[in-house]
Amino acid sequence: MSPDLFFQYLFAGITYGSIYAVVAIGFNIIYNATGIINFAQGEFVMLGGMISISLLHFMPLPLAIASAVALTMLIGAAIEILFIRWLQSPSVMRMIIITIGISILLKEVALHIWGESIRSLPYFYGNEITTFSIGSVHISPQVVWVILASAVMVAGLNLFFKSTPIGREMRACSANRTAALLCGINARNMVTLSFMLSAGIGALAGCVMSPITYTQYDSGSALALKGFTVAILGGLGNSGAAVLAGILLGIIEAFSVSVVPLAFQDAISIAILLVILFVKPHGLFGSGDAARLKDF
Amino acid sequence: MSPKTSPANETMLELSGVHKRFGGLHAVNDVSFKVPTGSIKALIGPNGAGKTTLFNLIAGNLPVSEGSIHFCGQSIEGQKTYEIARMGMARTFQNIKLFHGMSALECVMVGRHSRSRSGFFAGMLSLPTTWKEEKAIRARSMELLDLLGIADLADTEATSLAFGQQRAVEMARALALEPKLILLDEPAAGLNIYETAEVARLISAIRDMGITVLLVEHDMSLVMDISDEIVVLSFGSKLAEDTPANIQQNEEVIKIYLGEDETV
Amino acid sequence: MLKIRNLDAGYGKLRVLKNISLHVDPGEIVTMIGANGAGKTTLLHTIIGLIKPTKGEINFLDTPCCRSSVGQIVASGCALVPENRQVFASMSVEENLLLGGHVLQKREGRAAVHKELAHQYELFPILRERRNQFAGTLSGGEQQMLAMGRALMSKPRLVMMDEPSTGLAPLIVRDIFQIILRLREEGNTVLLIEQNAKAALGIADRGYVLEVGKVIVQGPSDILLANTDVQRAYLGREKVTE
Amino acid sequence: MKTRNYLPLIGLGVLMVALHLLTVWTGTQYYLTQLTMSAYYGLVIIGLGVLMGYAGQISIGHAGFFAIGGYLAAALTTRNLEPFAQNWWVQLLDKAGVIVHGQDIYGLSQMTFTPWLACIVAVTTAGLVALVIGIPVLKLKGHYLAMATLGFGTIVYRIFLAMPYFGESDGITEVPGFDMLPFLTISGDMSHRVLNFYASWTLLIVGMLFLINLIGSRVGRALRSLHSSEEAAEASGINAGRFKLKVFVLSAIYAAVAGVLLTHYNGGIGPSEASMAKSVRYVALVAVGGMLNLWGTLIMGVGLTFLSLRGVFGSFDDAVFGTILILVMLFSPEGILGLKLRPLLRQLIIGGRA
Amino acid sequence: APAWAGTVKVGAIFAVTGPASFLGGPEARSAQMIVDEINKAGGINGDTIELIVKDTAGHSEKAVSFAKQLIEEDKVVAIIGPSTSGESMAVKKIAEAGKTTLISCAAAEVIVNPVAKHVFKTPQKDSFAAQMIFEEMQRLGITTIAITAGNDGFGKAGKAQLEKMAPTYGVKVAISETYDSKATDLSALVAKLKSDVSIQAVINWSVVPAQAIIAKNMRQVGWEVPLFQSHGFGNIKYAQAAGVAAEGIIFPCGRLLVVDQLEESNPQKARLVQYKSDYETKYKEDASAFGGYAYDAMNMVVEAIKKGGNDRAKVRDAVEGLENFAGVGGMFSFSPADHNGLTIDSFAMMTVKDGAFILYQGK
Ligand SMILES: Nc1ncnc2c1ncn2[C@@H]1O[C@H](COP(=O)(O)OP(=O)(O)OP(=O)(O)O)[C@@H](O)[C@H]1O
Ligand SMILES: Nc1ncnc2c1ncn2[C@@H]1O[C@H](COP(=O)(O)OP(=O)(O)OP(=O)(O)O)[C@@H](O)[C@H]1O
Ligand SMILES: [Mg+2]
Ligand SMILES: [Mg+2]
Repeated sequence: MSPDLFFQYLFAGITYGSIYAVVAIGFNIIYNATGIINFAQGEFVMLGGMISISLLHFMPLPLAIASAVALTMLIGAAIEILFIRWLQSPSVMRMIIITIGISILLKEVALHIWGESIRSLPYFYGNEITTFSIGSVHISPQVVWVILASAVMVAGLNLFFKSTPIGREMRACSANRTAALLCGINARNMVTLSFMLSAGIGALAGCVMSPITYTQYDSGSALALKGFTVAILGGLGNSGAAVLAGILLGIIEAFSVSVVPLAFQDAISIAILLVILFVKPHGLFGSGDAARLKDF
Repeated sequence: MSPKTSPANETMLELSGVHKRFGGLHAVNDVSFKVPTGSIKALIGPNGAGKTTLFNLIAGNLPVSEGSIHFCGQSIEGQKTYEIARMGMARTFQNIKLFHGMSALECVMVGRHSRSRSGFFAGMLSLPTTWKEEKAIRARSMELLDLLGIADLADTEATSLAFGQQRAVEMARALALEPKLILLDEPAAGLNIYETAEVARLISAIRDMGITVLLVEHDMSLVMDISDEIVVLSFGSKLAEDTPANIQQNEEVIKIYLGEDETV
Repeated sequence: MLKIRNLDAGYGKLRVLKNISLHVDPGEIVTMIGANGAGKTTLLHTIIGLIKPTKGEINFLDTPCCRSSVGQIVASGCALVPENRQVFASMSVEENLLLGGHVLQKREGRAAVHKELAHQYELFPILRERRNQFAGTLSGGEQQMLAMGRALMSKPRLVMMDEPSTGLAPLIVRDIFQIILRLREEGNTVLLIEQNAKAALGIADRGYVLEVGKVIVQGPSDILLANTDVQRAYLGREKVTE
Repeated sequence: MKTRNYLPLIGLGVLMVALHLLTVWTGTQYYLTQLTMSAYYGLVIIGLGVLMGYAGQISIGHAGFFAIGGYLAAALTTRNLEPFAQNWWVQLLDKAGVIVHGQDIYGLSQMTFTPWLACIVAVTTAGLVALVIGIPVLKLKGHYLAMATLGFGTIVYRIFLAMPYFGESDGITEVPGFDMLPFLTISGDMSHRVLNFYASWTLLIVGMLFLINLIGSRVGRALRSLHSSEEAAEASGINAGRFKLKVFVLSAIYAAVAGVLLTHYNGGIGPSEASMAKSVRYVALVAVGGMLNLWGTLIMGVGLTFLSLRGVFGSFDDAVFGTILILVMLFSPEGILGLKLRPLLRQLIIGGRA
Repeated sequence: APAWAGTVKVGAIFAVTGPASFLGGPEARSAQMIVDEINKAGGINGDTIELIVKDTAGHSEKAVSFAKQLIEEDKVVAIIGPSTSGESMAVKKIAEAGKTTLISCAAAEVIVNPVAKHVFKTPQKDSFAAQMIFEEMQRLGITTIAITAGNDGFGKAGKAQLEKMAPTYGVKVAISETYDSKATDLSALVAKLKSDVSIQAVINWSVVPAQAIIAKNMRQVGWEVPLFQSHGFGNIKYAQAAGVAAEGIIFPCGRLLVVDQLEESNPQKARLVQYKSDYETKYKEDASAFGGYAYDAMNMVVEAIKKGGNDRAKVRDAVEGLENFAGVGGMFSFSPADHNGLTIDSFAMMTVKDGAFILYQGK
């Protein structure tokens, strides 16, 4: 393999990976606050893209993105308040299934609002074919935006969960809800907040990747599957690990193109995930100890 | 009932040079002792001394870092928890572990698992043998609940029982296994003085049924009254092994565990 | 400080507490004893707001709190050391304590929390040693101490303890009772549930005896200690085996 | 006690006959087609129901097993062996009588395996795959298990979608009928409709009988116990891993059998049968029916599938389904049969405030 | 009035939702539009038409179920759809057994080859599209190519056709790859193709956003070989989505896209103009070739009902007898041996210039 090709694969992998990672981060937030995986996370990504595209008719790009993020956060909060807040001690399985239901519903609503056509935001910088080159390798500036966004998110979230009281409180709610209540923490508000946060992050992800991947009413599920894969691969709850895992998976996928037919690409990457899970049942960077101590 | 056990020199359980490390923490440090068949042996020591860890090692829930454990003369190394259980070792848990959504009776019936045989296909086809067996399991489990004085709660959901009642169900489940050795982790925790006395009576009765008992407990009145021998652990190491009377006099044990005036 | 009148509570159809009335005055240690399943835990859960009463009223610091959320009740200065410890298993010991300081931080700010943290480490030195370990891997006794420390982190006016000596070594049990006494000296009020009735009554000012959801006897500790019924039911000090 | 246990099963049998008579009486026999299809899906769903509800193992990849059954049956009974006709193994199989000679759609002669052989191979393969994949997968817990099964399902889907042998995105059509018994051919042909209806429902009833027996037995109790606390179950001598694996394989076989038969009935199979959406739907149907309520699972599984196959919800099929799912989970997490109106109202009134 | 006066039922099986909704959605709308207009105008010979649309979401087992239901229960006179090849193949036999006309809107040629008595299809043959592309390649002197295709029915059929026909035109297929139709980025694939310096052109066959993505990815790495697309590119949305990267893409397509550039004498012109303006006024979105497939199918059924009334056999014969029928996809002339009825003329070569489709005039 020529060095040129090698680097081109590498950067293709980084592109994929950063897209996966930016979705995966959203999963981790709700997981950290409630211990559940929100299967509707992909739909937040889709909503972010769709809303910002619609808003772009009325306002400049940065404002459209900001409003889309804010709106999606409201939707996230509304979903939590409508469907989850008033449940009495719901089991993990029940929550998973409710979020599956929400995912189906959001998709259907989007279909009936926006139809089945594909849309996208314009490139933030330049246009579809603008690239800058490192040596002979070409990279679209939008990829840099995606990477930048995930880096900022990871750093921000790490700081948030590890070092701020409110982040700690969120984790407490997932670790033991009763105990969190006894500490005077308003567990319900924490969950609402986590939904808002992950909806916002999902929406932002949806905006930055929309120029690359396009947005369609059902683009959420495919992204969610990849995001979920990556979140698990890294070890649930750890956003930094998710980014590493995402980029790793992206690179594996990119290089796999050179050896196996592209049609098997997904099968390959998921098979790799399974093998890793069998060897490290809590993901690459997950701690078995911590996972064992959770209730499920 | 007189103990129908074999001579005391026979060993039910033997630990030799057992170590357990968690990362940097040496939770169990070179512990050796024997539990003679038909005896009640107590394991005491300050909090965090490694008692529960030791139980987990014996029952196969954790792998030993170093050393060996023999049960009925057989090494348990590499044996799975359920295999050890089938060899005849039952246990209760310090943090009660009952089955959600099951009645107290059903929880105990689960305990009969390894003493019954009907398998997957027999169950699917519901062969007559399975009915008979099922009936026997039910009857035996009821007896055990009765023995523990909670027969009236048989149909109550186990996890909604009060703390003390849950302990009783756990004990019944362990007994249902018809064990040779039973490991009890703080059976009297959360019980008042009368209930504790009841437990003491029960443990003696268990021994009289021919079951060897290894016990962790902080209630000294219970431990001193019923155990034949006591092992004291401290910071993972064995500090002393002796009869109750001698342990109560042991300076060091008093200093780190019993406290000055706790001699009954 | 705490006044309860004609309280009824339970789980679904099951009525566990029947017409309970009691009060706790500032600076007191009040103990509650009763057999397994009498409803002691249920009572504490009702006070702290985890269970909503079906009848009756609860006043804490002269404000009714039947309708308040757990968060509000805790913020107003009531803390519970729960029965089965309920530590945040997948978080470190120190994080557990800091979380206990949640309402304190809101009330008095960060500095107060750190001061209180140091105070708890002083009360329970073992916790300082284990500060970075996952709470779930602590031994049973260590977890009990952590639960107490966490509850105390909020500098509560009233501490309710549900069988704090359960599973603790005799030496530590004594320490715990010392700590409870010390809490009173520091001006705290304590509502204590204990199986070890004798010890509990020994340090308490007053006591209540609960039986199948009803208060059957109450009064100053020394009187309860002398009460023959109580003696027979809870204090029997004779040999535990025949 | 025994008879009471089986009463609903007898009821199901009576329902089967009643449904048939009703369609005859009202002249609406065409309903039998979709009732037959629903029964096969019902079989998948009750198998999954035992795995999820009783053994507590979620599987978001069950469509994969259905598809392994269906696709193998389809491929083996349609793919031409003529190019290999000279190979010793083909000749051997031909002598053994497991190869049929026929014509393809262009009228050329072709050789294929008999449906019986295909069926056995397909179901065995699904069982073996479940066994091999189950050993590592079932060691995982919670979301990791969900991911692993989801991943398994995705791999199966991808493979069927990528391999020309399995028809890629078009799937396999022109699958012949399956002469299962001298009087019974599994096929969508109108002339076989009534018998096929009875065959599918009988299979469903027998499948249900087995599962009810199983969960009422010692094994069923063991399953429920390890669902709740594996540690305590193992301490009682229960080999948790082995039981989980057995149930996993059993439910895979249920799915594969349904896949084989439905494929013959429909005359083909497409990749949508292996898709993640399908797996998710199976899981959701189990949940809607009630995790620990096999009868609820059966009723919801067959009922909702029937409605969906009739297209009564139009392009809102998914939306309606999502709504039902959310409503059931909100108001009756025990499944639709656990729905009691009074507590529901109370929860609505108090729950909203609390 | 004849015995069948009243309503005539027509069935429609489309993937209105699900992964193939970009086909099924416009198809269902186009067919419904015709029915609404006819009914508003008083129906056919006084009969109203009832269109029963069934949404399969792309699941072939549902298509099977619906086909049986429509034929037996609803007693429709004909069925239009399904949208995808897999579904169409799955219901082909059912239509035959039920002796009901089925006009498929899916691409694959096997649907009408071998010819089944009752099964027709409206989309142009892949082989014509491939033929046009290869002829253009011959003109450009291209001898080595790469083929990429989506993993849906459209991509599968097209890829098979291309691989089969390439040798006839002296073209060597260096690399042939199938990608996931939900792919979000194809730069790794492009890198692989580009590394093979012998490749002189790329043919991409898909109907999904991926065809815009591949165009973008090729231009981003500065790879300037000609990119040919299939008639699936016939939707201005994709050209817009690819933005400047779409410039210069060459593809064969029906004339709907360039209706403004057609001469008045073109026999299709009236039909195309009508479809485009009706659809765009009614649904406020761009008309596409996909909707055109169903539009043609529905119009054929209408035409046949005019002749055959509510009689399945007569309707079938009437469809087979259609000749020089001006459709969106081309001029249809069915015969017992040809149930697609189109010639290569149905296609025109087009390209993208300044974000719009124009007729391709060669280099
Ligand atoms: N998985 C683990 N990882 C790290 N440390 C552990 C783990 N399990 C136990 N420990 C530590 O090992 C020591 C012994 O714990 P163990 O539970 O055996 O104590 P114990 O003697 O049962 O105490 P108690 O009487 O309080 O229950 C404790 O300090 C505990 O923190
Ligand atoms: N979650 C629950 N659901 C239903 N019933 C419950 C629940 N929790 C407790 N109970 C029942 O309420 C009664 C009182 O229980 P509670 O836990 O208050 O007793 P307690 O006095 O604390 O006992 P212990 O000393 O054993 O802790 C018991 O009979 C118990 O079975
Ligand atoms: Mg312990
Ligand atoms: Mg209690």
